[in-house]
Amino acid sequence: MAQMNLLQAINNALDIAMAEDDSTLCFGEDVGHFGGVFRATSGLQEKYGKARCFNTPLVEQGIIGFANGLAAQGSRPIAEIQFADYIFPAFDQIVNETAKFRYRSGNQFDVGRLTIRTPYGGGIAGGLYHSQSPEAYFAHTPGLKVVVPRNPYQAKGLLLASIRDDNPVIFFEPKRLYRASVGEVPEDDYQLPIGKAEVVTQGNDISLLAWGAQMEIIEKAAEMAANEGISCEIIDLRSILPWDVETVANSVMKTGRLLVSHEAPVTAGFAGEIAATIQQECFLHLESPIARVCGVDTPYPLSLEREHMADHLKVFEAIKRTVNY
Amino acid sequence: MAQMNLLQAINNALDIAMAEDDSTLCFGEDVGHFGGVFRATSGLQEKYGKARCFNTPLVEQGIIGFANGLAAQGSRPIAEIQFADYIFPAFDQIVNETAKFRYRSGNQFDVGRLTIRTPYGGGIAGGLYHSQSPEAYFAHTPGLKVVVPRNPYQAKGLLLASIRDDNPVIFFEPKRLYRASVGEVPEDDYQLPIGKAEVVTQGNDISLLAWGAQMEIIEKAAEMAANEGISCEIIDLRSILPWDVETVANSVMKTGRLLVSHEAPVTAGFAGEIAATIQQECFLHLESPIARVCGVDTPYPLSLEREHMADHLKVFEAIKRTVNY
Amino acid sequence: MNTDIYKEGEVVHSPAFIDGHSVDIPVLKILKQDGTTYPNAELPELNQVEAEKVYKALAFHRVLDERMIAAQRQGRVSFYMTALGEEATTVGGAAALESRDMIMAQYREQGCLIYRGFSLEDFMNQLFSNEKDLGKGRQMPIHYGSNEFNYLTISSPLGTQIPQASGYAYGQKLQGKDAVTLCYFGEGAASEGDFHAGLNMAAVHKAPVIFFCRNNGYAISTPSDEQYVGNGIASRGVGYGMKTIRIDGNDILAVMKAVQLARAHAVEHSEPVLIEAMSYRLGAHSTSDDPSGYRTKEEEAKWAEHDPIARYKSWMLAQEWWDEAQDAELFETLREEILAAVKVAEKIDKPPVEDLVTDVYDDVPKHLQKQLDELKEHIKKYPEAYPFTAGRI
Amino acid sequence: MNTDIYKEGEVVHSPAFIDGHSVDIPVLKILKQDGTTYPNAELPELNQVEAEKVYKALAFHRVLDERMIAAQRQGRVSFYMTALGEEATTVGGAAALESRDMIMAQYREQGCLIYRGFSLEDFMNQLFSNEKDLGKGRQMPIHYGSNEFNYLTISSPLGTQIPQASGYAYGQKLQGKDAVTLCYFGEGAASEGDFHAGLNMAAVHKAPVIFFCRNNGYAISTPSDEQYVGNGIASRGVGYGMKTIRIDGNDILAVMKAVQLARAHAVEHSEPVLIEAMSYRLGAHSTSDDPSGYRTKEEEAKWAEHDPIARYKSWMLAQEWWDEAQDAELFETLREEILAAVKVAEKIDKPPVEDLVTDVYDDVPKHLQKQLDELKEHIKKYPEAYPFTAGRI
Ligand SMILES: Cc1ncc(C[n+]2csc(CCOP(=O)(O)OP(=O)(O)O)c2C)c(N)n1
Ligand SMILES: Cc1ncc(C[n+]2csc(CCOP(=O)(O)OP(=O)(O)O)c2C)c(N)n1
Ligand SMILES: [Mg+2]
Ligand SMILES: [Mg+2]
Repeated sequence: MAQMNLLQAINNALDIAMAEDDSTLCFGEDVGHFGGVFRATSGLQEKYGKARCFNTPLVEQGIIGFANGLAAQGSRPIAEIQFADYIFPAFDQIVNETAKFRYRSGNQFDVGRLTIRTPYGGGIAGGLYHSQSPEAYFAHTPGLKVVVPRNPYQAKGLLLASIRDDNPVIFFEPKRLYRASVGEVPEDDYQLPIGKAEVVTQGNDISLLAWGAQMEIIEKAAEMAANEGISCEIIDLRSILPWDVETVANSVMKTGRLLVSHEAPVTAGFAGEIAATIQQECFLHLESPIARVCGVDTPYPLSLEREHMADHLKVFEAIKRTVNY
Repeated sequence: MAQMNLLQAINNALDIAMAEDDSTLCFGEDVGHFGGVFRATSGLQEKYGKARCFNTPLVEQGIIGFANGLAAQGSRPIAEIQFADYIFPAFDQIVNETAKFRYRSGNQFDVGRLTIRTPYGGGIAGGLYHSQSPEAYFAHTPGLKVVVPRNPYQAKGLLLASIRDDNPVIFFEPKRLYRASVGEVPEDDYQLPIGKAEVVTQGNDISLLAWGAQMEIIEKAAEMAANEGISCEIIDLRSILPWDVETVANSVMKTGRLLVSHEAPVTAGFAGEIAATIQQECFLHLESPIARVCGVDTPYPLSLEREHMADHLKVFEAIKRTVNY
Repeated sequence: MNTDIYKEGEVVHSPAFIDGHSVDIPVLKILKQDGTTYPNAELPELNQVEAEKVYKALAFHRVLDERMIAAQRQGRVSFYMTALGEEATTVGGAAALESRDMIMAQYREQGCLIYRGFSLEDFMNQLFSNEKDLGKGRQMPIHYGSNEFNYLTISSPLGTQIPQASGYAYGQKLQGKDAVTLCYFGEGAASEGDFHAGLNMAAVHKAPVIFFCRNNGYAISTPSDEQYVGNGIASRGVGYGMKTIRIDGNDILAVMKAVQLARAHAVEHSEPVLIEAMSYRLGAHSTSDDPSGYRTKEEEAKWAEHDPIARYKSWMLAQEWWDEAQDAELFETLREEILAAVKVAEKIDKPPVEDLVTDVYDDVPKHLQKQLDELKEHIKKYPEAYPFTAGRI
Repeated sequence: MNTDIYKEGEVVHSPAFIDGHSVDIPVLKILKQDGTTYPNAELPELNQVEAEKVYKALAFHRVLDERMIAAQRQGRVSFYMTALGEEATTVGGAAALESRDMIMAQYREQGCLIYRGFSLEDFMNQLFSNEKDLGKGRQMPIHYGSNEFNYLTISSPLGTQIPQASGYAYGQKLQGKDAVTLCYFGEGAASEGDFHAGLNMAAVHKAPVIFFCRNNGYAISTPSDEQYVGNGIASRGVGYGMKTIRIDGNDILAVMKAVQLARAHAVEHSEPVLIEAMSYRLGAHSTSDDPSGYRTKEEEAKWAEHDPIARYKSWMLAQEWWDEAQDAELFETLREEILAAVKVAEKIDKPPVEDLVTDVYDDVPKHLQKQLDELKEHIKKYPEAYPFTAGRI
């Protein structure tokens, strides 16, 4: 065990992945010598050479196109998109290509070895283009897996699982926590399961569901609620696609209430999918409407960031409203 | 009044828009002399000249980038993306640029004059890349309006409203109905409201909600249900973003049940947003879970198209399940 | 780390534009339409056995296209795309490669598959999207793919294969495969952002990929002079610092020569090469298209005179590697075989309902299995509505 | 409709590659570092009044950048980007235009705004994202925009302004505006697909846009030789059939000359022009960056000797249009003014909560109004948590 921050945990996972398999590559803008603008790939070029860890030209559609080709060829590419806000130029390569590669070929070709890493999320005074949480865009795309870790331990285990998973995975890294989140992480190899939610705290009155950096926020709100005698069950969804309906539904059967919180704007965000599914699965158990506490339906603003965000106070208020419905 | 098919209605709306405003332009791949692969812009180049109706190079990100620039400049661009399946290379220009242009500039610049037209949808043996219904991807994007007409009359009125609306609009055209849907259309200018759903048929037992070509399907299912004594209220959402919560909620308050159907895969499709909102708005009125009848969570297949689609039989079965819950 | 950020050229003190049109790009021609070669022309490596294989592939291609156009008119197949007039670009390309080389095509490159030996049955099964289709009936006709023959399954979105080819070739190099990737695209697709991405990345990362542009004058209805105003696609090679060559695309010996040379260069220097083959799409864009709306019969007739197959046949005859009797028999046999194969393929069942949900992921995840189970129950209720699958649930 | 699909060049019968590196691209230089001009150099049109305006803009730029870097270190502003060493490319560009011409920049082009007269207060209000910011405090520092000064609001995603500039210029032409669009981007951004899209579309549709590449050797940590292997960005102009010129970007007279010429050409022929200005990013990429991780102090020192402002100052002194006393006073005044402006701007309130939901659409739609109403109620409950807005609800 070692103390690591989230970046170190990611760097450590990449190191293990590159050491174990010569065909594993890390690349993206500034990923090579410099180790990435957040330094997630720091030291990898020195260790594994310029052929396996390198800077690419500044073109996201090219990075993912190149990565798709590498994965189809049998290499194991780990492509970095510098900020999730800049993943959209690669949207066609991801949604029309990555996601449909295996299906359209009748399993003759696939890009299952591909992992796309990208820092996402707000709360860092990043304004419109350094704050977005675009997971819902990808969740509507069969063929992709979408994973979001909440802390260093989760990050390492889920990233290693993503790299080894035989399906393309988009791995969203909560950049607000890159240095802020520190914890015990085994130095050895381990994996955490993709597609499984984790019940982080047991509770009885309401289930709270989130992922990534938003976990901190619902945990804080749950503490406030505890002070008022409300017992929250806290769940980390971890995988957005496919997502673990069973764990969430079981929790809601028990508590009778659900609150989902994410950073992205509420309309057509992934909380909508969860609410739609759970009202179907748990209709007779629900004691109040499923609450969504999410970003306001605007681009991500700079100076009104606090007002825009789904913070712990908004979550706390919604918990009370839901429990007292 | 004249009999027009959906294509003719669109062509007619474009003609009116180009005639009334010299700064209105129509362009896209094959849009010029040839009039578009579906012939929606047929005759416009002859009438308004090559400077205002023209072919572009084959580059969707360029088409929308160019259109954004034109709109910011004060022209009124109507850009065509040949198939909605090919809109993804332009995703960044739409989601990061079009949608955020006004907001990020503090209303100093905007692309409100922009309209993007694109044929969408399946059921035409088009396979993975001539069948997609990507409206949900855009519905998660504040700043855009998203409109889908169900027939020629709606198409003309909604398209004229979209072109004149001072916000960027993505106008999805149900290509399966291009020639199949024929109806009475006023030859004169008229507009239908954006952001307003339409109750097409009154009913008491369940509300059925859809848009575009899917309307035909829920209407057919409603007929079957009527034969079994189930009275369906049929609503055409028409605008996906912003959408008319009030009309839908009022209907559900009355019927106590809701079924939403769309062509796109169910997971994270727009039906999820609707279900999440309506279970919140109408919690105490709901007599059964909100049903979603949508595409299977796969890429759009060719030979198993019928199996994949949310057809009238699947809708009919879901109506019965919901009513008999 | 670099310190000189650019190679400083000549220094001038009064301004003058470089004229974009001024690059001179010679075009390589080896074979004349009458079947003779230009004096001093450097022929590709090609012995009689291979030459005959090439000719047979061309003939197969021509007959397949003719038959399938007819089958589409008869409503037997929903859609088709010919490569009429452009067959030399693909058959010649494949013939110049090793079989281990990867081919990533756009959609009009069935010639490569024919040359490599993709079976008539496999063509038919794809075109009829039946359960024997290697692609499991999921894509529209002509979206062939073959792992066995190193031919990546066609994807409709244009240009996407270009950066993929760069990555694929980079992987080949990294793993010491002694193989290249041949990446085809049209002059229309070369306008896509992915073209720019793919060529630049291949050049920077030194990937052994041969970019092969089929410049056939049109992208559906859009003529090339509304697609670009530079000197074709070859002139872009300059910008990427890439070795580039323009060839007569209706001259299969020029195609083979150029691809052989490009392959040798790509392998030896681990560098991409750009080839632009000038040709003409003699047929409609697809069976959904009618070119009379955008071009003249005269233009088509003019180009029909440059038929690449007739040209190569004349050469074969002149070599005395082929004769008219053989030719008549070959075409007759091909017509019969293809017609027979149509009749077989159209009767083969459509894929079973399980194929709806497989291959979305490596395994079928829970939610999809649930959707499949519900679907099967549903189909059992309405078997007549799902005739292709109902019988086998 | 075209019948000839390409201009057939020379015909050859043995293959040879065009070498991507072989295009010769001269670089225009007018002013030497010592302030003298090259013999026979053709100077731009520039009278004493304008020359002084240009110098003052350069000085303002330098001082603003220095002060704001300091302010960022002190934690007064969250983020900043200088254009140290590249000021000539933007001040010179703006000086060569008409004020009605549109400028679409990347982010390091505040020099244009300075030249055009964007006020010190407006700079500060943007940097402090206060309620007087023309952008309503929504974007990170340096994302300036001004409708009044025809400077499109900066957008972080790279390259997106390039096809937009083509469209903007096309609209200007169509409406007979006698104006052009000047579009800036870095050599890094030129790798984006949008670059390819924008340049090709401008060329095909004959849009009067001047594409201005600031080639400063780096894209964050990525040196230009890992960005491309062709001959800079200018060599790509050839592929688009576009008039192209390369200049010394640290030579403001060369910048002005080239942009004047490009503007005249764009207006007269209604055609785009590509300019590549060779320069060097002397500072860090941004205040979040530390270049010592990827380049040497020696390299930086070498380029510091080519300071464009010192060069121009020497020329101004040599012209006797400027003297050292004036210079000292100018810099002194600028420092004071800017410091004072910082102190004012940082005290101005943040935007009111209503600004969260305006300008998403032309009007605030129902669902957003509802979200705002709920938010206001919430803020009233926890005023201390939302200190910037709570006081004004
Ligand atoms: C991204 C994308 N945009 C548009 C289309 C529709 N489309 C199919 S083929 C074609 C023309 C392609 O022309 P070219 O690349 O020259 O190839 P050719 O058909 O001439 O062989 C178009 C516009 C598509 N398939 N993908
Ligand atoms: C689409 C996109 N990808 C990545 C980034 C992150 N990023 C910001 S600036 C930059 C480097 C740009 O380099 P260049 O274009 O050469 O301009 P310079 O900074 O040298 O002026 C990068 C990678 C971005 N803003 N947008
Ligand atoms: Mg073509
Ligand atoms: Mg740069």
